[in-house]
Amino acid sequence: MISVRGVRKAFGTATVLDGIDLDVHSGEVVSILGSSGSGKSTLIRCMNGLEKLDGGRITIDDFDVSRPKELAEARKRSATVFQLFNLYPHMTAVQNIALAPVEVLKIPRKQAEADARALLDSVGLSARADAFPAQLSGGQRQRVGICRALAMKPRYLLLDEITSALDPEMTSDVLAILAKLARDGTTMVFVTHEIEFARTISSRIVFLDKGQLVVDLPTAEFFAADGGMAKPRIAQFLSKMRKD
Amino acid sequence: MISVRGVRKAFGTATVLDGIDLDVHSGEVVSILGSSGSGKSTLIRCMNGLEKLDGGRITIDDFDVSRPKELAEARKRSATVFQLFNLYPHMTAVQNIALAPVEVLKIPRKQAEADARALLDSVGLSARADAFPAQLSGGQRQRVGICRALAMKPRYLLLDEITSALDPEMTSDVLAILAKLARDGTTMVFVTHEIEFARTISSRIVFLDKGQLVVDLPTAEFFAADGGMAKPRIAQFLSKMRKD
Amino acid sequence: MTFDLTILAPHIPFLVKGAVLTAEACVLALAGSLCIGTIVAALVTSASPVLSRIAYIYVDLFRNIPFIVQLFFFFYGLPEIGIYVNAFATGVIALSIAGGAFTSDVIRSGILSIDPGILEAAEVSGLSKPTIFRKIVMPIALRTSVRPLGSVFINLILTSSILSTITLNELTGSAKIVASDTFRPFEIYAVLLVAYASLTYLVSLAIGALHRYLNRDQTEAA
Amino acid sequence: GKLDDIRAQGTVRIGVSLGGEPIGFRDDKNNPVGYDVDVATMLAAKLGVPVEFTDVSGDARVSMLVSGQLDIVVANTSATLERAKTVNFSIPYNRAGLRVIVQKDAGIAKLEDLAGKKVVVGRGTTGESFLKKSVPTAELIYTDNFSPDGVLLLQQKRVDAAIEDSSLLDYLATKNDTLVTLPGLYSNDPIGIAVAKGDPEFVRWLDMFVSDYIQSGAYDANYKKWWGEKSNPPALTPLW
Amino acid sequence: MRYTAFTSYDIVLLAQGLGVSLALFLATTIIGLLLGSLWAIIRFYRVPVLMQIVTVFAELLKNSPVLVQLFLVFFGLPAFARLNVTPVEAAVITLSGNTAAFVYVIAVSAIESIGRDQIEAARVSGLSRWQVLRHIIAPQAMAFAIGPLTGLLVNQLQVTSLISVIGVVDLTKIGNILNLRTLKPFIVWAIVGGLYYVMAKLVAFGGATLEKRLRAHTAWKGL
Ligand SMILES: Nc1ncnc2c1ncn2[C@@H]1O[C@H](COP(=O)(O)OP(=O)(O)OP(=O)(O)O)[C@@H](O)[C@H]1O
Ligand SMILES: Nc1ncnc2c1ncn2[C@@H]1O[C@H](COP(=O)(O)OP(=O)(O)OP(=O)(O)O)[C@@H](O)[C@H]1O
Ligand SMILES: [Mg+2]
Ligand SMILES: [Mg+2]
Repeated sequence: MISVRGVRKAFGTATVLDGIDLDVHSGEVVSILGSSGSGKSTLIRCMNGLEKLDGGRITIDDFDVSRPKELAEARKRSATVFQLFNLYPHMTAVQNIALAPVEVLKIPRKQAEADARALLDSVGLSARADAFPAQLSGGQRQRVGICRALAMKPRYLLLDEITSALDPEMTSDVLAILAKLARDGTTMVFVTHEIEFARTISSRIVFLDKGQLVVDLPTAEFFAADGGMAKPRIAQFLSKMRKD
Repeated sequence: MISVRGVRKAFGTATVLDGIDLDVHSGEVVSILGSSGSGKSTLIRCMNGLEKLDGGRITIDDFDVSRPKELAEARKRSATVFQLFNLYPHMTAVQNIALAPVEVLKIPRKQAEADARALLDSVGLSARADAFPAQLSGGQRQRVGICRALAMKPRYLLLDEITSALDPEMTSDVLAILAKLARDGTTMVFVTHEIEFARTISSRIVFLDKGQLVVDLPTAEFFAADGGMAKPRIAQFLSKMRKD
Repeated sequence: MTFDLTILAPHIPFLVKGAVLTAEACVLALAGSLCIGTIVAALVTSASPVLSRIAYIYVDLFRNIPFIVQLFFFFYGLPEIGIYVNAFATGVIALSIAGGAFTSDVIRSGILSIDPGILEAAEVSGLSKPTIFRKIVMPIALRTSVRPLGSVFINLILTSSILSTITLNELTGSAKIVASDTFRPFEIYAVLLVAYASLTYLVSLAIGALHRYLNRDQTEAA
Repeated sequence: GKLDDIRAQGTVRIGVSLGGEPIGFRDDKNNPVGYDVDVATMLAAKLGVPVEFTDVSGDARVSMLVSGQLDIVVANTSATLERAKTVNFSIPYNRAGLRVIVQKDAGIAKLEDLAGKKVVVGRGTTGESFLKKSVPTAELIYTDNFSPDGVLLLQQKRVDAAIEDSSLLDYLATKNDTLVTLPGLYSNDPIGIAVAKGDPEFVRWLDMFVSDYIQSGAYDANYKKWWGEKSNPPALTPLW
Repeated sequence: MRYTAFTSYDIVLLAQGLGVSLALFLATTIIGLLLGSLWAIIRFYRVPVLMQIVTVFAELLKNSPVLVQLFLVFFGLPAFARLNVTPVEAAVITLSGNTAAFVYVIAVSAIESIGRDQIEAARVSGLSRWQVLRHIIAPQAMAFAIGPLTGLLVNQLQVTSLISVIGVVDLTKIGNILNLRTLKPFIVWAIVGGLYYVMAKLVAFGGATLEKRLRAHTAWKGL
């Protein structure tokens, strides 16, 4: 379980996260919605220990991510897909994916690279397995980023707008993979702008606004007229969705 | 008018664009659809002269982009927004936007920076105008990238998946801006994965598949059951769209 | 063996004169090598094969031949073909040319580590190549290479001690004279150490400040 | 004492200056030869150990003695009072005079004419301090090694004159017809063997060695060997 | 009296000098690279105390003339610390330390040149600091550092020539000896310069080859 308690984070004088409380239980899929700059990526970065908290506490399976020793444990159980992919430019797609399994999980390189190729195949990239990031299209890079996280067979997956560069075909393929992982018990935290996507996959939806968690509801309730939609801020947000 | 004639482009042995013909007339808004890796970004990169053609010819307002002298002219008339933003890391948002107007259009710096701030304001970023790219969220960076292109007041706009990191609210704001530009006569070429977006804004839709332009139809016809939808490849592509 | 700095007191003005000469030569040579280095780095990384070839030959020649040989060539060799340049000018020019070769190498490294996407963005917005170089390439390249550049400059200052071999009484030359007047080499070396360390430390400080300024976006919020 | 140390270490480390003939230079096989080298070789023979030569120049010869890197220096070192504050000298085994060499067309006939002229001096040599005192208005051009730097400056006519040991300059004048030496010898410096301070007995032994060198006729023979049969060895007084 | 002609013995002498310079260069380069990298790693890990010491020490070494350092080691150690050092030992100590100081600076800035986002991605996937250093930072830092490093080594190659003042007979000293004997500076320095040039070319060639390999992932198109 991921537990976020009273988390505060500021950059300089700007408070970006302002007292966030959130529990993600094992097997849950939670989507984080919110407008651009509301602090979604920052919250994810706090969860995997990339930002130092200015207040509050985050634990993953009871490991406190603020403590270096425990953070290492927490990271072994979780994996992150970044909004901007953050691939290693000097490594091919396969090497990008196989690195952590070899180094952290101590899987033999041969095996890890075979696994990596299998993963790439599952997202339609077997032909580009040996290309460097600079030789990949936007969507291809994003898929490599997703494979890199999945290769760690994590219990917790933190996903920051992973479908932004994917076309509808690819999106549905990736979603299918994630849905299967979710059924198998992987806990996921999604940041997304695609409300339909959130509706399809997640069991719970939370809504961030200016660094505060204003709504935390089961998916069905969130979209119910007397649930989340009753809140003016959310109604406004959702109304801007393209009507489709 | 942008004219693409028999364009071929290969990376090594892989042919990425395979004889593309496309005319974009002044005032038109053309969307390019296609699955990931189909060559959409490459086509845009060919149009603004970033890739050397292996065959064929591209002209913008009759300036051949393969000829250095004419390319300079073509670039004065056009602007590009990149899929991966490519902001200048050492400049603030305002500086990123004001650079080309000052240097290319010879607008006084004061004026250019004021314009830049106005643009940022129109996409809700006035508060972050003096932040560096590394201090911006994904969606904020993308908006800066869009402003940078708009600041050149181009006749032709080439846009590569500009909404990928935008939330629905922001997307509709940006779309409104672009729609206004289109009404004022700016010619646009869009690469996008959002079919609804394409349907709303564009006058024509072309569909790329494995480097070939398989469909080129007015928007209404494209979505008509006896138009683009009649082609199995497109029907398949569109069917994967989330049903919403 | 005693260590007594007071022995040097009467020679201080003389040493200071030497230090001033060193400082003058170095400031001029630093400016010179930065100019040459920037231009040459631009040429080396340019798309024109002829220009990059020429620049390459320059770097190759002046980086790979010992400075003292270059210096002797300029000072004792050029007069043979009728070119007389005074010792100070010879020293500054030789230092600039040699320093320029090393400088260009460091800047080139910085240029090559720039994300190509950024350059493409600049290119398509219609910026001319010189502008791209001035406004985008150089600032980003400098961000990553200020520190190695600092090393090159420090090396340059230290190398300037070789100018004593072409009759200049800069810091080292003066120190040698004082050393043979007083027979107190240790005290002199200690003073020399401090003097050069101060000169180069100034450069280090400036470089450090520049580094922080150029990389200010990497720190948390402005 | 030092004597025992040298015998214990099995070789004697002698610094010589190979900066100009006939004092010290290299033959066609690049081995050290010259007047000083011969003296040092004799010295080693008397000590009864093989010699290990180090080519020392300028102020390093004194520093290396002080820090114990060398046992003895036989490097044309003028025994001055200044230097004697730092190292010990034996009685003179040679004498040398300062000479001035000038460009023929520079219009310099006597020492005073050097006023305002460019004169090459070696950094830290006796010539430098002599000129500073006797012709303060001369413009000194400093080199670390008179040969070859000073020689080149003279040959390229970038300086008007130079001051150095007569042994070097007389030779140079015969090789260049644009250069002449002034007749005067401006000093008569005693040349001594230098050792580190702290062992008076060793200095005493060296004094005896030099006395023996002079009296046995080795001095005469050695001098004539390097300066020619017709030369007049300067008078040296043995102590013993 | 003067033997101004070149003889076959001169070639032997040049070869000896070349050998001495080369051996000294190789030894001090290897030690310097190891030491300098070690210091950079200490800084990367922010080892307390040690890191401060390294910073100060490196500052000191790179900010003072090698010649002065050489004198202090060669004359100072025996005089003040009663430690006898041979000229070769003094040269190795001094030049290694000096090389290390500059390697340290280059290594630090190379490490800093790598985007934070990648390091974050690697840390998050559970790689330890050491693994990040080895797999993410080192390969890319090398690509960045190889240019300045080649420059440094070429420079250090020439710096080795300073050791002739304490009596090590290296290539420059041989040049001096031959120059003095023959008074033909241009031939002598052309030959000596040529030999240095060839050595430097070898270093530079190695650097360029390595750089090409390390930069395989990015194509620089030129401006
Ligand atoms: N520099 C390169 N070297 C080799 N192959 C490349 C290079 N750039 C792109 N490619 C390949 O060319 C194909 C087309 O790439 P392109 O970027 O045009 O795709 P795209 O249609 O924009 O895809 P996406 O929607 O994922 O951005 C891809 O298979 C990609 O891997
Ligand atoms: N290093 C930083 N320094 C200063 N401000 C920062 C920094 N990183 C983020 N911010 C600011 O914090 C706010 C929240 O950023 P965050 O990346 O969490 O937004 P987000 O919700 O992920 O937005 P998006 O949907 O656009 O990705 C933004 O206003 C951003 O500008
Ligand atoms: Mg974000
Ligand atoms: Mg693309």
